[in-house]
Amino acid sequence: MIPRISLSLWTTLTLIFLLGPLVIIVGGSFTEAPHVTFPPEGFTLKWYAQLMEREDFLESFIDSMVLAVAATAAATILGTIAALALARENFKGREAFRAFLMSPLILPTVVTGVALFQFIRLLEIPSNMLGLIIGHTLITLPYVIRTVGAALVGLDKSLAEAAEVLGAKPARILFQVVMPAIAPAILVSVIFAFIVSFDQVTISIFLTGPDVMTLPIRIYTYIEFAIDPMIAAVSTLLILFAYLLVVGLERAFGLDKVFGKKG
Amino acid sequence: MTVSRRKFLAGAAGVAAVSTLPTFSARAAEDFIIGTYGGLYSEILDAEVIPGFEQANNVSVQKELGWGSKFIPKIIASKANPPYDLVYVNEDESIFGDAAGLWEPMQPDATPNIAEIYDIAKPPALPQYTCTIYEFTCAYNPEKMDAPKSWGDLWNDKITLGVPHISSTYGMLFLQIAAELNGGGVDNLDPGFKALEDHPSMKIYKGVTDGFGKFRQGEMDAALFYRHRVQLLIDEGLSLDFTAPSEGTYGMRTGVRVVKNSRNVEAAHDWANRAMSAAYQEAFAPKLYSPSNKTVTLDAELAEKHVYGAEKVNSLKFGDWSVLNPKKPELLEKWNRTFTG
Amino acid sequence: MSSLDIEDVHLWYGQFHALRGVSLSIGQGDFLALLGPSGCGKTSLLRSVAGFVHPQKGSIRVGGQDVVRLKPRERNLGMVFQHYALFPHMSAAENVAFGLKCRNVEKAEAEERVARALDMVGLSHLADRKPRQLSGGQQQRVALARALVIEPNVLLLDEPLGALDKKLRVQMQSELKQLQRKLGVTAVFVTHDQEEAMAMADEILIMRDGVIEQIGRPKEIFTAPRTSWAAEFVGSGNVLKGRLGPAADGARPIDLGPGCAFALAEWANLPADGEATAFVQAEAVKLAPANGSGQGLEVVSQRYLGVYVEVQAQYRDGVLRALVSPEEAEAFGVGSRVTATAAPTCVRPMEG
Amino acid sequence: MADASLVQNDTEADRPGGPGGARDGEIAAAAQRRRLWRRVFQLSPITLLYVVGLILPYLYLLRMSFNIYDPMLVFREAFALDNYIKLLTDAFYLQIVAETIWLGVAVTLFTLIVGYPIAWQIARAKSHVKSLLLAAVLSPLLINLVVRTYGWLAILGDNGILNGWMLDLGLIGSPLPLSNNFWTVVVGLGHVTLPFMVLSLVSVMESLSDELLEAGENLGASTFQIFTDVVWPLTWAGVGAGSILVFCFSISAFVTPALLGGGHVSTVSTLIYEKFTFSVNWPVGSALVFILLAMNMVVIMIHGRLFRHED
Repeated sequence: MIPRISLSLWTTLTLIFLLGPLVIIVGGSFTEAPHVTFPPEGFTLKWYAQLMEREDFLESFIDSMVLAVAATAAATILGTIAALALARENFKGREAFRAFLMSPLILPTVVTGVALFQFIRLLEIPSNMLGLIIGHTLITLPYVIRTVGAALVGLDKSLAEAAEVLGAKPARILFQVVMPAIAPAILVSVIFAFIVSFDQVTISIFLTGPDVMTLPIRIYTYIEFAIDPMIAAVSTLLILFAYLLVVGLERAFGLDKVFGKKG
Repeated sequence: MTVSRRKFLAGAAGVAAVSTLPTFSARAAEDFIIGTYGGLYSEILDAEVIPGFEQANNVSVQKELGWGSKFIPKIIASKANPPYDLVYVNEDESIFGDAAGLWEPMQPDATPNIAEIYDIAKPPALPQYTCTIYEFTCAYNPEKMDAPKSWGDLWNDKITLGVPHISSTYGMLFLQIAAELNGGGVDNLDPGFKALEDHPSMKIYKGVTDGFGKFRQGEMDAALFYRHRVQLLIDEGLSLDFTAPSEGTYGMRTGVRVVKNSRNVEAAHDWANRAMSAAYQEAFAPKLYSPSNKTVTLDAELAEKHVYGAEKVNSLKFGDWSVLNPKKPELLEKWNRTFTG
Repeated sequence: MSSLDIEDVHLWYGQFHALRGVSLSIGQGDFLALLGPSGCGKTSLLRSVAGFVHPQKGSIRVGGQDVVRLKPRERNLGMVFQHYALFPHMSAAENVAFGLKCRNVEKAEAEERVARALDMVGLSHLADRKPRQLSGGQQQRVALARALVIEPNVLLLDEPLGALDKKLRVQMQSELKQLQRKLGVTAVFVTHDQEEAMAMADEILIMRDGVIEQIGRPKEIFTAPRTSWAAEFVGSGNVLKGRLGPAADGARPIDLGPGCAFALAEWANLPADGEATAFVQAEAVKLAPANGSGQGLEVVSQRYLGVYVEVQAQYRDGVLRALVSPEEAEAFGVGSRVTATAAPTCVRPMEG
Repeated sequence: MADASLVQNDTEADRPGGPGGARDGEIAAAAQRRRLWRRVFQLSPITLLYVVGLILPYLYLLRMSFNIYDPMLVFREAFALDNYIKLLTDAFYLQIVAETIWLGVAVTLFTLIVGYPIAWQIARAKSHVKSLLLAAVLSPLLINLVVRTYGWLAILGDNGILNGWMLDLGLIGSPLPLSNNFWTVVVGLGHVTLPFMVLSLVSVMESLSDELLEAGENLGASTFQIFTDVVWPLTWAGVGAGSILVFCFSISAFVTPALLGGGHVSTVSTLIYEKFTFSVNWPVGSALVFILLAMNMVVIMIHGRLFRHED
């Protein structure tokens, strides 16, 4: 009994810890005071109204969206192909290659950003967006390879065998048997990649330019004196956006397949 | 189910492909790219400066927001093909870039407004098109202490002293002040480190936002701080005041430099000229950015809050960056040794 | 090794009344099989004894001691789980040793007992293997050794043989039974397979919807099911329903239509007049060729069961099953006409 | 895609020669060529991306790390080991390296201690409770890094929300120094890395069957013994997967240590950032990058030993 109560208590404390900063930011976005206070003083939507008039934030939101969608798509496609190849090809140095593909995780992202920036300037590539897409694709790829790779390991081999016995061609096996079976894992990696890219500050610091300025960097450079309630309002909308994204994808494809099953 | 998933992926791939296309197009010649500050500063530029400038020079201004510490590495990384035409820099960065060959040479002929700038903010005193002058004043909480007569009064065990991190211009200046109080100077900053280390109760603040937070939360009772920003806190109703100790206060000059190999050198000099104009600086004055132009006139109430007038401006001391700049790596290392871990 | 007494146990899962007043008592060293269709409450009863579910009412006594308030680990019961529940990260020997470790048994003694237990189930040579390196039957034996090595008061087995193939299952049944006899441990065994229950148990308990339908020796269950539901479930004979006639020759005939001549030797508890239900085992039914065509019952099918042939004949109210020897069966081909009877002592009255 | 079969196993076919005539050899050689092309086709796009986006840029940095710092010119072309020698013989830098590792370990332990129980709850919860808990666990990832960090400063400051509440409740007499130290950074990093740890644990815990726990209980194990002897060893793989993510994330973070550490916490990453921006000392900054990299590799090797799959 005592372990059960302390477990519940610990979980409650953990939830407070997890949600604390969110509650403060969301609450702060409705305060009437000129800076974020908690508990909020009064209630107003004026910060949201002020935000709606900011074209620069809207542009940055679009930049971030484009970037996150492009990086997520690139990482998902490349990562899934690589994970499939790693799962079925058996060549010398496969494990080393897998480790190599995971390396963006262990490299400090700010350095990757600096290094990539220097290299892009060296090649005189004029597009900052291209650099950002490469950078974001690189740092989201390990998540995709990990998640999809894990799903392939757990995949029942008899599925593919059964399909082969039934006379399915390799392409059919891939698209109608293997892909649907690992679809939940791909979906999870899409969500992870999108969130990681959308909220990326460190790799983007040096890669953004006058033509693209992602939302996290916009926020980073906007904060002058303190997080003012307008920044809290942006953050609140972003939290809402991310939740809706996750819930929407979940409704459409069913996350319970991944997290719902119980042994 | 299968269809919707396939559609979703195809759609995502399509969006990604299309969205990258326009960005591959090379930078158009009429783009004029500046590196400048975010927040309020960029808002004033948008409202007051850019429309007129674009019309006069037939260019489209694009801003990259950030700080000198971000712009300079990017310029160094791409000397032949710089990402900016012009950047906003602090005096130390301007001097650093001069030594490292990052700037186009100054052209007083192309920037006639330079004649109206205080002598201390233009060549030969400083190789920079200066538009703003800041003062680092001594801010203190009058409930915790009397107005300090000397910077030395901040070494007092009843208060918590806010110390600016070394990675800012004023961080180095405060270190120099501490050194000077203890028999050192710009050539010998070690006594400064010792004095900071020996302070009974000090707190490092990293940048203005952090400093604001620490003043608001009462975590710092006194600190060297931007005068106009202290003013903002006072206007907010915080128990705070500022004073100029007997040793004097340091100033900082911020302005613009034309980046070497800029493709729009002419327009860049026009921007520099405008940045030094009275009109430009008057647009910034209500937000407490103090003018470098001698001819700017402010009404008495506003002038009170500004670093304003020849007498005040000429009373400011400035860091000797030709000495301090090369010491930055060494100072940073010593700082980390002293205060972290 | 102790007796097990269960008295009026009630268990609710929320609104669902899973056990509705179960009482039973088994003696020391007895082997009880809990038999019933899935969802009848047999596993709930076993888990109540083990302590994993908590009956809201009633008492469970092991060796006279009420264990309802004890935690599972304090009850000293051995349990073999449906999927064995071997710890995958421990070797066979470590699995067996686990319970001893929990009891702080001295190392040397524990080693010796583990070796003995593994030897008992014939797995000494595989002591260092991990569970996934063992076959299903081997895993089963490890699970058994693990449950027995702690010398439990009662051994609980939750459909332990369900995952094995038929041949292995039969072999394990006899091994398990022998072992239980040899050790004299009281055992409760959950199964839905009546043959398995018959083969192993000293006593069988048939459960239905959370109540005990019948409890008795295998022979009793087999020859005299108390209710027609039990008879159907055990599936060993025929349930006969018909009007009783007046007593003659110490038996009362039961009217099942032409060609059937069944009578009950025992009718004390039956109403003097009216409908009655009786049970007769398939083996007890005697068939004879009917005189003349159109007379008697028509044989509708024959099923070869090895030693016996099951003959099914259509009578007025349904199909009558009889077990006859293969030689006899030749006379009762499909389509032939027969008459059926049984010794009155083999026809048992039922509760309906 | 030439062959998408997942059941393909090349080991046997890969064996060159073998019995059979020249014709068989030809067929085998052709099959091998096909396989080679298939691999090239599948793996070259990603390899190209890594080469362009990662290897070449880092090679450029590697070259930079052998240059010599020059206060006037930023760097002078050279091929010297000076930077490495300086960094590796300086006790201060070694101490920063040690502290960075300690930070990574501390954050990993923090997320493990905080995350293990909630991961357990999630793995054992019914589906709607599970969805809610999962959403809560993922939420730190949804809030902007910079905003989140300032949020923590507001909570943990001397006169912040937490100290305010504790003072009001009379739990403490004077504000606790919760902000601007090593542990503040641990909390801030722990907050955002917790999802990685919890998700890794949940996926392992879900495959742990109730029967195993009951078996332990039935055999007389106490709750503590079940945890140490059954649950912990069986979730060890999840701990391994989560800890490597958390560790790598923590030692390469720089915004959080810089802001929450209040200038009192230096890690290799914050040092690298300062070398590249403030002191514009790229050669030493680059050398630090490769020291961090070597450090990561060592940690990953140790980690591999620690969490090696059995058999």
